[in-house]
Amino acid sequence: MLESVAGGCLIFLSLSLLVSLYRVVRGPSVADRVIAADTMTTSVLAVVVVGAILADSRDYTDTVMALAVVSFFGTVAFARYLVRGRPVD
Amino acid sequence: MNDSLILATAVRITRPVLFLFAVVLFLKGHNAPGGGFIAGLVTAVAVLLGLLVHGHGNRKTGRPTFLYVVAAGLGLALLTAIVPTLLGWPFFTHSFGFINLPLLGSIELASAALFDLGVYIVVVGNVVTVLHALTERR
Amino acid sequence: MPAVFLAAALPFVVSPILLLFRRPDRRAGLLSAAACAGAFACFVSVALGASPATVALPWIGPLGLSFSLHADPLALFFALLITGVGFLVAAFATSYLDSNENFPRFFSFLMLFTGSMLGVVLSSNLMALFVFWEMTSFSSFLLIGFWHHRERSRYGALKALVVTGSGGLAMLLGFIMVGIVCGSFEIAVLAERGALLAANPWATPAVLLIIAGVLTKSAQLPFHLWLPSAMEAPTPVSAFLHAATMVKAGLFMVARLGPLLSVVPLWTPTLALFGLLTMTWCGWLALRQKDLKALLAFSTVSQLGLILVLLAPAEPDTTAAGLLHLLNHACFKGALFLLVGVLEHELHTRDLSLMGPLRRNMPFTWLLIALAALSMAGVPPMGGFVSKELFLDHLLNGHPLLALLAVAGAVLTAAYCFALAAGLAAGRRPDGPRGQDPSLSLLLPPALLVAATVGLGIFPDQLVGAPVAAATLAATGSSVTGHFAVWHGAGPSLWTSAFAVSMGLALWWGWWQKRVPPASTLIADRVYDHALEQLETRARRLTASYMSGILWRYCSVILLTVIVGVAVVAASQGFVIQDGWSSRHAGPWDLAVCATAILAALATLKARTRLAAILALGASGFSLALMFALSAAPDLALTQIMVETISVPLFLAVFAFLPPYQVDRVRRARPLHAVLAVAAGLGTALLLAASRSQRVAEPISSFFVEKSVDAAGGHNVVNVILVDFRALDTLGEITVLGVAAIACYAIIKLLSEKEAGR
Amino acid sequence: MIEFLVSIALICGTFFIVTASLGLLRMPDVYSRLHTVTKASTLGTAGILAGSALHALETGHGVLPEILTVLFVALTNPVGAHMIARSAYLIGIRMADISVIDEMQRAGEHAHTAHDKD
Repeated sequence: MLESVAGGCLIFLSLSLLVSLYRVVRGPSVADRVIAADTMTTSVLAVVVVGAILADSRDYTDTVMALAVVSFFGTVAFARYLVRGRPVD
Repeated sequence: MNDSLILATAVRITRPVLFLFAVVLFLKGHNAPGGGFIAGLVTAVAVLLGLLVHGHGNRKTGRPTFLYVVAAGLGLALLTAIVPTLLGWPFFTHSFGFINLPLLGSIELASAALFDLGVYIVVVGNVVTVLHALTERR
Repeated sequence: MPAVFLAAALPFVVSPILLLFRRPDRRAGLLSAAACAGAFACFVSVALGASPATVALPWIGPLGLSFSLHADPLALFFALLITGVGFLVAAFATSYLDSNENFPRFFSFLMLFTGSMLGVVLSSNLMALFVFWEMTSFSSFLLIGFWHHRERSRYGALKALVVTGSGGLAMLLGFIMVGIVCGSFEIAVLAERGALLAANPWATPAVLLIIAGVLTKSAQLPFHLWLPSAMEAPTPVSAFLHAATMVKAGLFMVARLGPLLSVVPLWTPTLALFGLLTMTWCGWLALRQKDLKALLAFSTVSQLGLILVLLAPAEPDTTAAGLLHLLNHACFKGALFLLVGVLEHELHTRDLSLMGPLRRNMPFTWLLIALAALSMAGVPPMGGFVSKELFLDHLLNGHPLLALLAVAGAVLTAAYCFALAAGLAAGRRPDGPRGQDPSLSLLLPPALLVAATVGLGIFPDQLVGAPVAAATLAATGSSVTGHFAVWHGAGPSLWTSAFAVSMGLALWWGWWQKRVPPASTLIADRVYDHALEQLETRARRLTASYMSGILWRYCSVILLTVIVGVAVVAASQGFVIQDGWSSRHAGPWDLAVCATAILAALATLKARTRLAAILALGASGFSLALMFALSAAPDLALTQIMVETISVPLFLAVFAFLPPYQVDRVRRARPLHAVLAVAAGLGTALLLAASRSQRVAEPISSFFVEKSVDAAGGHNVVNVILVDFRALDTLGEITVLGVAAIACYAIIKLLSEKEAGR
Repeated sequence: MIEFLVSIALICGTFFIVTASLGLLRMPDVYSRLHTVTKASTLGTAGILAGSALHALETGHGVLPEILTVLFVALTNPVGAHMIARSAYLIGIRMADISVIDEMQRAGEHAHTAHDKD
């Protein structure tokens, strides 16, 4: 039962991955692209977690945490870049 | 002149978590995914977050302090390579053993971990030097 | 702790300690003199058989390399010479160098040199010998260029390094060939395998390469150019390195490997010929020098030629004579250099033609110089006479042409010795600068050396007969027949040496009356400078041609090589892709992830701004990380993600330095880029497929997985490989990381200073 | 039983993440997209990680990493969104024409002279 549910979730998550990619490509302004990239990271995180549940291995906890760090750090770096022209004044 | 108080507080909370996360990654590197290189990158992120928020306000020395960090890391790595030769084993022999600490039970000590520490320090030093240089106010 | 190891290690230990002294602290000199004395005492104890003579430190077992030191009599002979002269020079330098010199640095370099020189003489493994050999070149570079603010010193240091370094490289190649042919690098083992070497066709090139190493190090004819310009070094360095020890490393090598390599027919004649030619030609050049140190430099080169002639045949009698002359030369030449240092210290000039009458105002100094010069000329009561007699004996019964060259050399030597002694006595200009005899501490070391020369002249056998005989036995394997004596009959050699001395006097007398013509620059110097300059301009032109500064040109070059490489491999071996993809449960999400990666890549193409480009690139990076995660590689996924995180701010920070993004300029070349990209992509994909399906051997990963836990105590195979099994590669990688950090830092600092300057 | 709960959590998590990406698609301008994405992705991640935590409980592993990640995401996602919104406003990205009120405008904080971005 869990395998089929997880499989379904993975499909939907892959869909959301593609959709956010569309926004990355299409996004009129830079901010859109940054948000889209942020969603992509979240979808990747979700896929990794579901994959870990399917593979029943505990090794992915660090990868998941790293993904969370990434989305935060990337977003903040971009935000500072947009305003100041350089991530750091 | 840091323009966002919210960011500053958020960073003040997350940085220690990140440093801890890096240490955890480093220590369990030998038996589970982790290791010097990844821990180094995570620490570099933590340092850069601080950089992001405070910029270079307080660092006016202009001396490449993190280059010394790189040198220290390389020195440590070389040490773990050369010391076995002095003790008579062939070059770069790693040894590992278990010691029983009173409260923590038997801890596995591996000289490879020392080399890993060297790698860790070099990675942190490298990333931070490059980014400091790139973003330092001219 | 065997005394040999202690003695050899002492200078290396002292060298860094010396750096702790403050700049004008003369005690550094005393410490290094004490170190030399300590080493001397250790070697004496080893000589007297008090402690074991060999020690071996494992280096790389499988390759047969080990740092093994073996103090046999030949090595001890040199070791005692090095530490003895080293002690005197260190003592002299302490009072010679004026107070604002950087004492700690000077003496630490000196100790570094002494240690590596001892390493050369003591090591019994060819590779260990080579390592120390290169260290002597390196420390001589540091010492010659000690006054680095002076352009001449830098030039001299670089030239010395280039010449001796390239010679060393050739010698390394020779050593490797000999090592492979004879199956071992241990000199003791090699000694018995001469027959093996003789039979092998590779022996001649190997021997020629080793001869190149010897000729460059001992500054023989074609490579003599570096020694005169090495005179820019402080005088104690010239005395120690370029008279007594370093230039004799080549001669030591000839003595040590002589019996083994003389099996090859061309070893002895080549060395003898080069030695004789150098002796005569450089004797002639020495005569025409105005600067005292240059005169001594050329005379050293010619004396080394003489010793080389004696050591070349690797027979006991000539080797003994060679070693005796080597000892004599170390004494009188060392003394002469120190005395010239004294003159320079007092009169502040080294120019022979500007010198005032020395005999009256610096009587004692002049006396020492005269005695040393007489010994060099080979006048009877002095040590030089004994070894020159043996030299003439050896050559007179040789080939008549060689005998003629030898006599001419002897005449020229006598001539420049008189130029030195008598010239200084009278002095060219009566109103020249007047000095007076310096303090005892400056005069004592040279005085000791001159006393040694005189002693060697009067009773050579009693003083050094035994050690030289033992050294010769160790070197050539058979004992000396005759023994040294001041007077051994009025044979033909006595007449020839008397003739040579008188002819020398006449030549000098005739020459001295009319002005000494200034020596033109050496032909070898002109050749060297021209070659170096040509090398630089050609290199600059070549780099400019392909480093055009346009990024996509670099990429296309790289991609082209990938494509060509794959094409060549495919053409030659043929591409076999047997089994299809052994895909594990490739579910629909795999397809989605691949689709994302492809789309992200396409998005990067379409991006009109750099920001959009790196975002799309980030997206493809993440899908790659996802692929790793899904195919059970958490480590790789983690690393990929962290690298993505760090590269985002890196890109952003770099953008500040980049010029505005011009899209159109690239449009013209787009079709070419497309073709190139597709070809490269396909090529790599085919390569991967082929490499997976053409599995020849069992993949090594199984070895790592098995061994990971019990051998290295780690369950995470990836990390265990990185840090334990393949630690050497990781060491290389982190060094690259370190260097990259330094490079980035330097470039960016340069860039911002330039911009700030503008 | 636990497996049932894990599935429920996974489905909720996925539902939120899918809505986040749909929000990205449907919303007219940056600020409203930001609004949906941040909320939805935080909840979605929490749901997925809850599923993983439950699964870990069943197979007898610790749940600390999951909790830490959820807390981290809960803290950092809004901050990230705030920074993006702030920067977007500062560089002068206009709000969609159907929007009604611009409180920043009324608060008198006019946009800085923006660097010429793309």
